[in-house]
Amino acid sequence: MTPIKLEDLCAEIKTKAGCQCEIYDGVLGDQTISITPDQLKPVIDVIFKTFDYYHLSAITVQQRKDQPDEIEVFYNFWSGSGFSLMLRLPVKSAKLPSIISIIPGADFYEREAAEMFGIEFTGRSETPPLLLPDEWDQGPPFIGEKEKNG
Amino acid sequence: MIRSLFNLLVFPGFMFLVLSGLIFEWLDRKFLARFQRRVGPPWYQPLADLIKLFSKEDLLPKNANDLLATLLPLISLSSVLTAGLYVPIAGYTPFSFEGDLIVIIFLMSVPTLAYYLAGIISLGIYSILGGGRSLLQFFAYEIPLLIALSGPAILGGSWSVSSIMESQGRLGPFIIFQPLGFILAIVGLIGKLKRDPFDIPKATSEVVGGSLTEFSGAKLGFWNLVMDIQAVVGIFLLIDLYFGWTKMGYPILSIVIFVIECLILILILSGTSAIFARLRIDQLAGLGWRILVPLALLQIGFVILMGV
Amino acid sequence: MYKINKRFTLLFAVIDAMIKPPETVKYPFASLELPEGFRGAIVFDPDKCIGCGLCVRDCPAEALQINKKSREEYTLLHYPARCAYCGQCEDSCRHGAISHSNKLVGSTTNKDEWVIVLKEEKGEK
Amino acid sequence: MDKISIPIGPQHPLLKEPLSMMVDISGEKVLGGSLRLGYVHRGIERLAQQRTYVQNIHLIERICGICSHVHTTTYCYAVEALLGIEIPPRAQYIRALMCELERIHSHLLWLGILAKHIGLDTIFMHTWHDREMVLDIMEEVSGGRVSHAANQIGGVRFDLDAEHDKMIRKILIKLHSQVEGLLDVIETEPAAMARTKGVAPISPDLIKAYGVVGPVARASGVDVDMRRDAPLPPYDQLEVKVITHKDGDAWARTFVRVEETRVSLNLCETIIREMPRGDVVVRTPRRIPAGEVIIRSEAPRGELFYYLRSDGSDKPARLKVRTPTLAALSLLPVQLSEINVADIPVVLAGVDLCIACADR
Repeated sequence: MTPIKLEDLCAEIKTKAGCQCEIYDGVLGDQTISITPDQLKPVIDVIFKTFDYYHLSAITVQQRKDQPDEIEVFYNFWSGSGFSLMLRLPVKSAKLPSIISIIPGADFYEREAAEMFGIEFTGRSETPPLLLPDEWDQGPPFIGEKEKNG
Repeated sequence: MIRSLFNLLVFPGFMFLVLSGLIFEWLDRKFLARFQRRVGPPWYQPLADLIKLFSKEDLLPKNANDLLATLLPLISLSSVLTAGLYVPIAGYTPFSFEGDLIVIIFLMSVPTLAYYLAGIISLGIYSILGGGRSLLQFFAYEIPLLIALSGPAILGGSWSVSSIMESQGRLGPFIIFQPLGFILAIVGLIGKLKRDPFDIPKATSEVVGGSLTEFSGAKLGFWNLVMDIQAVVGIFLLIDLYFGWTKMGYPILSIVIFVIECLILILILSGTSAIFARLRIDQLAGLGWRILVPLALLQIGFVILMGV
Repeated sequence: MYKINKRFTLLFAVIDAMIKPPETVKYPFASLELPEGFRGAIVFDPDKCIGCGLCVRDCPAEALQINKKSREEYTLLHYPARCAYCGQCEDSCRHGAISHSNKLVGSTTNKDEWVIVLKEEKGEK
Repeated sequence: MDKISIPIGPQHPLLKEPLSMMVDISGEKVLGGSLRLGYVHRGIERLAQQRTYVQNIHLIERICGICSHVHTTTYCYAVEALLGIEIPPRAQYIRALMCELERIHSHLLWLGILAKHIGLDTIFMHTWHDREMVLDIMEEVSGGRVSHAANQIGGVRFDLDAEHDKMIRKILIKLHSQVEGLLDVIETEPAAMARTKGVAPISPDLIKAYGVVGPVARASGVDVDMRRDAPLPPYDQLEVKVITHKDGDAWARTFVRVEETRVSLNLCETIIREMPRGDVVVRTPRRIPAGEVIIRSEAPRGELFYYLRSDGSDKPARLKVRTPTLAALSLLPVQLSEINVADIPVVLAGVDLCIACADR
């Protein structure tokens, strides 16, 4: 499987999904495209059709110290070489469409992101906790103190 | 009176059988260990296990029937001990009567039924599953075993083990006439003792402890004793039925030969358990009906033809 | 493992195991010899230690603790139970004051063996 | 028979680590299963944000008991990528050697557990005895049997002298004959074949849909191996033979893992032969310049994914670890839906679970 080139991936997404995306080159060893949350599902549909083999390596979620009121979500894919989709969500009401219908393997990653960062995945029947105990009530552990109660 | 009491309690009876059961377990574990490049337990290990179990707390699930749970191991222990009484040991048989082979076979099957009942009354999921599997397996190995054991009876012309041994004295050991019957009897014995290729009822990885999951303390100690004595009685039976010519000459030689034969059989038993993997229950039933039973019938046909 | 015939490899492996002596030892009675590269109990040389605290800062398990009253007055404490024996303190110490022997650390029940005072520096008044 | 649900609960002879599963069966047929993780969740990603880069090496190492070295190697390569430095070739080769040794002992451990589940205790004892030889090498060389603490940022913490070389070569030769024997047993032992052939086959598109990686994926014909696709430094100079099999059943997974042990053995021999001279570590500053990096490596169970972001201080701002077992676990309930009760151990062993990895 030949590693994909970022430009023609962007071109594919523009033509098929009709949404523009600009390249974010902050991450070493990976090609990243930043898109908006509502474009997520169409873009993943495009990826699903264009590549013969790819797999979702992980959903990386983080909250940068310098922008505390924002959550950054990466959908890291692998198809010959690494590329990922980057999204930014407000901390208070973080909502993302669930992609289990396209990639069933993302179920565990979504559940972990939901319980660790408090992201709400729409389109899922239920989001049980993956790692935290059932009676965990102190809110998502990765979100800073002041955002949780502030 | 004292002589039969001595027979009952000491020589072919309780003491001797328990002792030989423990020695069997030690030898079996030692051989298995040596097959697996391990040193193996010291000679007193089985006795230590027994004492430890008897000193341990004896728990049972809350609504399990306590009376039955205590009775089952005792019933199977007594049935196996009485079976041991009738099996000639190195040619010496205090009690023997026409038809004691059938009594031995029946008494040897009582523990399997008790094992199933123990599984049912302890109400645990794993024990019910284990009990059910032990019944499923029972039919797979018991019928070939019975047919194989009836071979020497037909050839010897009687249902009493001692007279079969005498006829072997005349005709020569029966193993020469029916080697296939001997192999089937070994396979049947392995199935009865729930040893490795047939240890589906107590497969730790599938049903944890099988029927005995909920048993502990003295009851479990009795169950282990039952398994050991069942093995010893089975081995003695096979030796008498297939290597019966030891009844001749001076007793010392026949005892030594008897012990050697026992060692060989124990080696075979632990060897098969070292080499074979556990079969699935459907494969085992398939093996039982498609291969073992026809072979046994073939063997019996051959024996009848030869006998006439 | 003998490999005369592909089909009976397990049988020959078992026979081969029978012939050779067993590999296991009777552990509580036979001694267990550890290679000399093994990272075991902490060995401390008080003369080389200058109390810089590099080892305390780099210890992942907080098994080292230094109470510094002044430049010359400090006590260095070591908690063998917390220590993960990873050897990081040995690397971080630039004066080679702390290192690992290949002795195993026994468990203990009396409380004062939980803390070992590696060094008590009073400083010359 | 009515529907019963067996708890293969946190404590079960089948599971070496706590994982709670409810498997509903009727008679001997398994209908389905549900999974609950989190019993060994220590929040390592959160802890890593409160420790310095140097301390994190020993924290990361404790994610998994069996494949600890591959975690520290990936972490150190990530930090060195942020620093923009290249570690000396000898250190790269020593890291690769330890990774391959770890793959061998992880596969041998797994083979023993599978054999134990299908009743072949002899193979369990023999494979774990061979594994002891590999652990002896690691203990001699790095000072620790399992948690070797072999890596540091900028290189490795020990060096191999001639006497180590001789000892490693001698053990590798002995190991080679053992692995040959094991392979023959798996290919010819009738009972082992009967229990694993055709059990719980997984189709390649199921693998792709669930993003399963490692030997489980290769056994179904999906040809992915990070040592060849995204080679970390020493592997681009080494030729890695990727083993795949097409029918993806329990036997194919066994075949792939045992063949991989043999490939790793050959790799170890080439690594020892071509080990370049030179020092083993480069001095590195304590503060790591700001930046983000993604590194993928091939753990014994599949693709290991590391995302590291630093904000210039001496503590990482964010560390994300996705271990291969987490990917394989999502497929487990699906796999359980068309086998019978006696096959549960073979299927569970086939996935080569490392729950400590999955829970982090």
